[in-house]
Amino acid sequence: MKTFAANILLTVAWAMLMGSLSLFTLASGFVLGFAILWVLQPLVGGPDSYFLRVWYWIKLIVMFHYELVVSSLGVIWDILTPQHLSTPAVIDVPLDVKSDAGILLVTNLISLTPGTLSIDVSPDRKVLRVHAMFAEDPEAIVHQLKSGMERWVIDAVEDR
Amino acid sequence: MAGGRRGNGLAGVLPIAISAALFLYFLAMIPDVAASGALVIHWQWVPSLDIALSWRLDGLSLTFALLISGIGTLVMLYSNSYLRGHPQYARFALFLTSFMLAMLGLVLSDNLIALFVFWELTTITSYLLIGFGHETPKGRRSALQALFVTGAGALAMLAGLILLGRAAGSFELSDILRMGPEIRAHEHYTAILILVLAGAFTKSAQVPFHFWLPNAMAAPTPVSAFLHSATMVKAGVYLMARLHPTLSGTDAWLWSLTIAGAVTAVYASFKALSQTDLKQALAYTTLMALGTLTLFLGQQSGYAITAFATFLIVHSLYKAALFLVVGCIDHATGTREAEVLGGLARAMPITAAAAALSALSMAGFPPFLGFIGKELKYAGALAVASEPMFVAGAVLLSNALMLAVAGVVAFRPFWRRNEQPLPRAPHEAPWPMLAGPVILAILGALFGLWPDLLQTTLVDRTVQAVTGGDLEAKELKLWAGVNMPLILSIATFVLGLLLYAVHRPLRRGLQAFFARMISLDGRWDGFLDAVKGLSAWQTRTIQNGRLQSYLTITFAVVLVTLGGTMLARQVWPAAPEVGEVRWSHIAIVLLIIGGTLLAAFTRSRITAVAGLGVVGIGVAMVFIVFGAPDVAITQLLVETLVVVLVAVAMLRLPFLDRKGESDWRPGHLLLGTALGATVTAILLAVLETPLDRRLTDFFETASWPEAFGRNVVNVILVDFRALDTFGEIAVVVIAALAAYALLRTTAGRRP
Amino acid sequence: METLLAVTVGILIGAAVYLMLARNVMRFIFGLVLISNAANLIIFTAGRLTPGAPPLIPEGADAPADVVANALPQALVLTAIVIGFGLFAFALVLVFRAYATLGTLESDRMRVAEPDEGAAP
Amino acid sequence: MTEVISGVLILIGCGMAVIAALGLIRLPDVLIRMHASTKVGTLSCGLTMAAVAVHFIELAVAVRCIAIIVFLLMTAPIAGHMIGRAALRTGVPMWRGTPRKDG
Amino acid sequence: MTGTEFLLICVDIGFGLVIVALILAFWRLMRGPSLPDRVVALDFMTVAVVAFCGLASIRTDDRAFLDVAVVMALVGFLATVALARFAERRQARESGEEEELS
Amino acid sequence: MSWILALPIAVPFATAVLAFLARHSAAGRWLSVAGNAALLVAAVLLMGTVWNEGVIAAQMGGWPAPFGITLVADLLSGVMVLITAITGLAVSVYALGDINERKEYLGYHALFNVLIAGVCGAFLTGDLFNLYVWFEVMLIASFGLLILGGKPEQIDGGIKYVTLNLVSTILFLSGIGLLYGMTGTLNMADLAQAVDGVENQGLLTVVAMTFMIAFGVKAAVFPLFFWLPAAYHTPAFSVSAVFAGLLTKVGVYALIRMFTLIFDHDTGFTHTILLWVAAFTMVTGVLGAAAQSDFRKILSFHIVSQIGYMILGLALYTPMALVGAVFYLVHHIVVKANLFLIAGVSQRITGGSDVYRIGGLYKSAPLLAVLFIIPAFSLAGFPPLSGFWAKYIIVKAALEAQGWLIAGIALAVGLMTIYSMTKIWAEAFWKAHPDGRQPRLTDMPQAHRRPMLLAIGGLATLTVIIGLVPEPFVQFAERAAAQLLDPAAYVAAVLGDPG
Amino acid sequence: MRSVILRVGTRYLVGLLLLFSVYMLLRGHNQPGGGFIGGLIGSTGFVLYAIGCGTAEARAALRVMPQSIAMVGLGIALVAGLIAGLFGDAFFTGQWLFLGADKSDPSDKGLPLSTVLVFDIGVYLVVFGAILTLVFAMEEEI
Ligand code: NA
Ligand code: NA
Repeated sequence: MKTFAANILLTVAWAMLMGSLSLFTLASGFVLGFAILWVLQPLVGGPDSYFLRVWYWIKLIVMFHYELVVSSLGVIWDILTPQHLSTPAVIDVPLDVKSDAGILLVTNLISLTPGTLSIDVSPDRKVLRVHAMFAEDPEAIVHQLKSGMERWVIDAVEDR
Repeated sequence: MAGGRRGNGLAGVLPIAISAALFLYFLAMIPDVAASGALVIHWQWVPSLDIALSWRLDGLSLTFALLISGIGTLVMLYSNSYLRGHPQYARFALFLTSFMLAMLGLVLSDNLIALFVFWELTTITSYLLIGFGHETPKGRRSALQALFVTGAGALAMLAGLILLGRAAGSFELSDILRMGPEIRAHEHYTAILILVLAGAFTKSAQVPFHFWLPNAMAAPTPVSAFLHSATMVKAGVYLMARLHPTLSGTDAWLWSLTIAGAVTAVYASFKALSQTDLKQALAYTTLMALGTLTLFLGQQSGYAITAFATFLIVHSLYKAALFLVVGCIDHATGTREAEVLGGLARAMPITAAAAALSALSMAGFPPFLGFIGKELKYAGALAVASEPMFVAGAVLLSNALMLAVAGVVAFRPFWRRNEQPLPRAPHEAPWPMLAGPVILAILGALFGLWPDLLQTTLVDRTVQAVTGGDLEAKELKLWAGVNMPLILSIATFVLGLLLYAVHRPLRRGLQAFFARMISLDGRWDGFLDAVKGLSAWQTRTIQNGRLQSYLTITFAVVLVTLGGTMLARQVWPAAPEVGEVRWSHIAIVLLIIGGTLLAAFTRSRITAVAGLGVVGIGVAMVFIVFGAPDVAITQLLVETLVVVLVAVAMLRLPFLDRKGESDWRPGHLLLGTALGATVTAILLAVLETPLDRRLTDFFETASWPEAFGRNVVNVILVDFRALDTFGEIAVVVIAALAAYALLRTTAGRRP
Repeated sequence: METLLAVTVGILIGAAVYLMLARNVMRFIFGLVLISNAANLIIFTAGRLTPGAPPLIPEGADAPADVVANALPQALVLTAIVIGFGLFAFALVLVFRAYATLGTLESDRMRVAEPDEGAAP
Repeated sequence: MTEVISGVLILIGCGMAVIAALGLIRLPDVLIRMHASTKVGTLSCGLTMAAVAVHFIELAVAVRCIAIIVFLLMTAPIAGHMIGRAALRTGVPMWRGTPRKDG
Repeated sequence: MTGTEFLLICVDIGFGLVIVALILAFWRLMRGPSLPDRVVALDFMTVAVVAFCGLASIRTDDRAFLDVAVVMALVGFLATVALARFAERRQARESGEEEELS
Repeated sequence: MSWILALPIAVPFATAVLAFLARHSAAGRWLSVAGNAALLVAAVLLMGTVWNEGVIAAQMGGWPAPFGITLVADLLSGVMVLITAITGLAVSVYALGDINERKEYLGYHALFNVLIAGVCGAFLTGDLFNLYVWFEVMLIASFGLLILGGKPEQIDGGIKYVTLNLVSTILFLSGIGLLYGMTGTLNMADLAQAVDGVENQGLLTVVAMTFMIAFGVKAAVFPLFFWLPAAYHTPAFSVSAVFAGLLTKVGVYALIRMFTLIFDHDTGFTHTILLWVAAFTMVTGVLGAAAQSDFRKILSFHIVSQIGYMILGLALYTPMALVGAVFYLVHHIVVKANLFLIAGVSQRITGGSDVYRIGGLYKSAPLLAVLFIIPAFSLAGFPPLSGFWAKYIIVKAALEAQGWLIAGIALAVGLMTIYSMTKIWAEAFWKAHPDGRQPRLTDMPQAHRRPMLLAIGGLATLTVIIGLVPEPFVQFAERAAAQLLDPAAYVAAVLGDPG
Repeated sequence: MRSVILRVGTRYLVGLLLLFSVYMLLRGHNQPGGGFIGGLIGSTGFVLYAIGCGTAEARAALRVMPQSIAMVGLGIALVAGLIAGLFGDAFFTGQWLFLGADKSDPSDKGLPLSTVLVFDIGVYLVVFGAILTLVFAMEEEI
């Protein structure tokens, strides 16, 4: 099912790129998408359902942008002020998210919000190592990440 | 050498048949030539270059042709026994026959260039024949020496012949021989003369180019008999005789030939007497004969030319005979040492007889042809226009020495008491080996008794050919009355017998003398070493294996050439027009320059790569700013791949500099800066010229209506200039294949 | 700007030559990248510079309406870039392999094909 | 109106680019600098792209702008993660003793 | 001042700012000191070029440069990944023995 | 008509693709032979057409000159393509015995045939940038062939070969850019006309010099030849044969083409430089050979030396001299390729390449001796082999131009060539093998021996034929030279008659 | 050594890059793009794959040896040039077929199919295959 969804997605993306929604572009996009997915067959995981999660997605996107803008200001402030305000630290965050997409989203979103930067995921995918710029209280940061970004992502992409 | 049980089969018989047939053919031509003077046949070969296989049969060439094919027949016959069963006989026969044919071609050619072709063919075939004993260093050295010396002369001669042909407007001897006065007056006459004589003197082993000839005796004896007495060495003499009507008659001609001939004759005579190896002794007497012949060719008198013609034949007959005799001796006893040999007359009576007859002819005793030859020599010498006594003296001295040598070579081994044991018990040679010496010796006597036979058939026409018909041949006769030549002849006998009597102490003295003299043969190795040394030095200097040096020279050449041309042609850009420059452009340029300098001067690899990345980005920005999105995209993609590949490769590569070493090279920086400045100047100058945009205009207007594409760049790539793109993708494919092969060949990889 | 680019080309070439003459052949590779860029810029500049306007024909037109950048040098440069990349890639792999085989990147120690006669093998 | 919007977006976006670059210069260690470059850089780029989309108001352009932003959002963190990991693993010196755990 | 004029001024200022950013990043690239520092700088420069392309497309009113930007956004990251991996693996290989000369 | 010009490029490419896809089986190598035979047929057709109809041109893609790319063949191009096809066929046959399966798997046949395609392209193109592309095709294919095998000396030689050739390539490319900037065109016939309109003729000379150096490196002239002796003795013998025969000649060809068709505005300067270059090239090459003892190193330096003669032909710039240059080109390709092939057989049966450490070939491999002496003595300029005529015409031209010194140098270099050839002959053939070996041709398996000797014998026969019947070749060269000196027909064929 | 994040990210990026590469190939005749650019972008996808997941996986996903792809690409480009011969035109003369073109309206050319496109596809495959040949081989060396 997930494969089919991905195929549709690719077909639509193709049609948009070609700038027309004619039968030909859709057909060619479908064939092309099929071909690409076929090439990537070994990588695509198990079944999934996409369509129930629209709400969680929207929430995720909105919250992410909010975080992005707000915390950017902190970094900018630090850059522009003469003395360095940061108290950097490398923190290990236990991970609950399991799926590929989930891990990618979590790590990317954490990286994209200023102040935190995903550095590594342990090979067993249990621990995320994060570099935090303002880490007076590492526990608080772990809590904030788990209840914020990771929660939203799990809601959006994981089957539970 | 001999002793094989097998015969030589077809390889043995065929050459004999060919040469005999040719001999008979030329014999049959005697009346025609005698009647008409010269027969000329013209076959096309390379008309575009005025080169024809045209043949000329006159007295001179007929004489040579008869000697070549006649002696050739006998030598072939002789060889077939001498080298019986030799595993390489077929090659030998091939080379010898080819040589004979080449020699015939040489003397019969009417075209100068064809003559040269045959000339070189004799060089090659004689090289192969001298190198018959190829497994010994001496054999190889001798062959190379002969080839190199005669080859050098030949190349000079080629230049001379080309100039001669240009001066005459034709390469045909038939034309050239008629143009003596014009040629001698030509501005290039001296050059022609020097160059042609260079070829003739080297081939005929005139001092100082003589040293190869004795070494060439490394060849089997029949080869020596044929090549180094009767034929090849006389090619030089032939050429001088051939061109006599055209080139002779000037002081330059007279003196160069006279001096070279006289010096060679006297030097060779002494040298001959100093030898103990019979074959070496004969080799030097050959030199002497060549000197004498050259000396006569220097002159213009009828006597001199008649002497030349006669002595040419005389010498060929007795010298070939004696060489073959020495071969028989060697064959029978296993040695050629004069001091070892003795008392062979009893075991080898026929050989002894042939030797005696030939030696008497060589010594110039009457009634042999040698006597007539000698008389004529004196007559010729005395007829020399200037300094006759000098010439006559030289001839007298060399003749006397020759007489002594004849005694040493052909008398003593047979008739003196045997003092030392011989390597083998002597026995008479088989008849095919005897046929040659005997027939030649008898001919020597026969012609002596009936000189008219020779006079009418060959000598008259030869003299006519050599003099261009200007002079009549003098009469050949045994008794010409008591005259100056006769007195000189008697003096020769006296002096010669005297020399023979004291030849052993004299030989020791001469050997001591020559040992102190400069040996050109010894210098030969020095010369080769010098060539090798020079070339090794050059290789060390230029091709030194150091890439840095190669690249430095290459860039320096670029700088010097471009800069020099700019100076020579006064090319400078006008004051650069800064025009409309935006500061964003300046910033991009600064970015490129910054990246460049970073890449150039950093000691860190990754910084260098990053610098290259910056340059790539900067250049891409130039493409963006000036409306080249396709190029910019490609540039960025390629730049990315460059960085990726370098990053992968560098994982296995060492640091740029060794620890503690710096890479600061001000000289190279200067070179680079100068080169960069030069290119900038050229580019600025180019930008001052107006650009013709008609190609682009065509592309812009044809792109959509005719090629159905709106991206003009892409249409150029895949349609207007698709062939470029096709070649380009071939480069890409092959680069990948090549790199793959490079990575996947397992040989030579270090652990 | 053409003048500026001409100067840039000169500097690129100067630096490239300096790099190419280094003992370490890896620097030659760096120089090669620089000098290829220089050659491409020469072609691009020699075709003269037109700010902006890429050589694209708008929909509905048969030819570019205004003066657009010279398309031919662009095509040439594009070809040269790709060819240059092929050559560069091979050269890089060669250097890489040379280190694996010869154990050095210093050109004066690469003496297998042309051994130093004075030195021991 | 669109001109003004996109103009402002450009000013903010490019201003942020400069700030991010300043961060590259000013901030004390490599990991902290990455905070500036990765996200402020991405943000500035995103704003500029938004300006482009606003300027053209055209589906094809908007798609491309969104594509660029999505690409950047996907790739920038991954790149940052790779660099940060390398810095951490290779022991690049950290400012004011950023606590490290070996593993 | 019309909107178009305003936009053009903004674009020109934008060009200037992006180039300033590029030059600052170049400074970091040059200075290092560590390998990851340089990689960060290069990565930032590729992102800045994406912005540059966007500005170019507004300035020339030509969509073609957006394609350049798309490509840059897609592949710039590849170089960064390769260099980062290089930085990491090289150290692993040489077990921290030598810091890159700089 | 247009396909006659395109086929010599298309056929080897098709061969390369098919042979590569069949690289896992023996079909690959037979495809290569068949492809080269087909190329020979195409080349003969081309030659016949050019001989009968004069200069022919074809517009690729159907776009008129000077806008599209023109392929054009005059007699020089035609004969170069023909001789390329002959060499290609000979070497592909020889490769049946010389190239092992590992090399085939790694793409030998593809590399080889693309090389041939590049060479043909370079000879046929009438477009300067397209010429650059074909040079690159050749260059990269030669890189691949050079290092195939991966021996340390190949890698080392490869480094020098690659670096120096890349410098020349860049110079060539820059030269094209500059020339385009001055004239706005790339079509060579068009350029021939456009350069006359260039106001700054001095600048044109400067730009001409970039081409002279770029092609000079390719042609391996003094003092730019280092890459050649550094590398040519290292690859497989088939490879070095085709390198020796063809690659430098493309440089010479390009020099001839550029400096007769386009850059004839300042011959007093450009061609005088060429004359000096020729002299030094001849001398340094031949001296270099004298210092060598490796079979192929000797031959390699002789390539340099012989290139000097061809450049001399161009430098003298008289009809006769160009006849000589053309004749020399043809002769030398056949002879030099063959000598390298023979070196391969020698190495196989004697087990070495240093002539001082091998020997005995004359005694136990007489057929090889005959086959060697033909090209060797031809190279040395002995009549009546092809090399004699080549050298004769050049020397004659030099003398006619009153170039006494240069003629003397040419002759002296000929003498030194004799010296080198006889060194090989004396050491490898005459001398007994130092190890007492009796190197026999039958030491090689029949499946290798037959094709290798067939190739060598075929080329040797050609040498003898040119030597014994030079007239058609001379006539041919005369017509070719006349075309070179009067490019009107060339220009008309490409750009179309005004009428 | 391998990074989980990169590995996961790669899975999503490769598909996008391939899609984008074909898009750039097909629009190249009218907009920036074409065979080179397409091939380069497509290959960067698999290069990323090789870096992120290892060469073995990348080769497995590709299924065909990249050098064969490149060679086939060259063959396709050659055929695109040779096809002109069937129609009596010179080497590399573009042959066009307009599917569903409106004859009365010159601006409506319908769906153009051409040897030029075939040629560009050949270029794409060549660049794609060649770069992967190189990168895979190099990656396998370290
Ligand atoms: Na002209
Ligand atoms: Na394109």
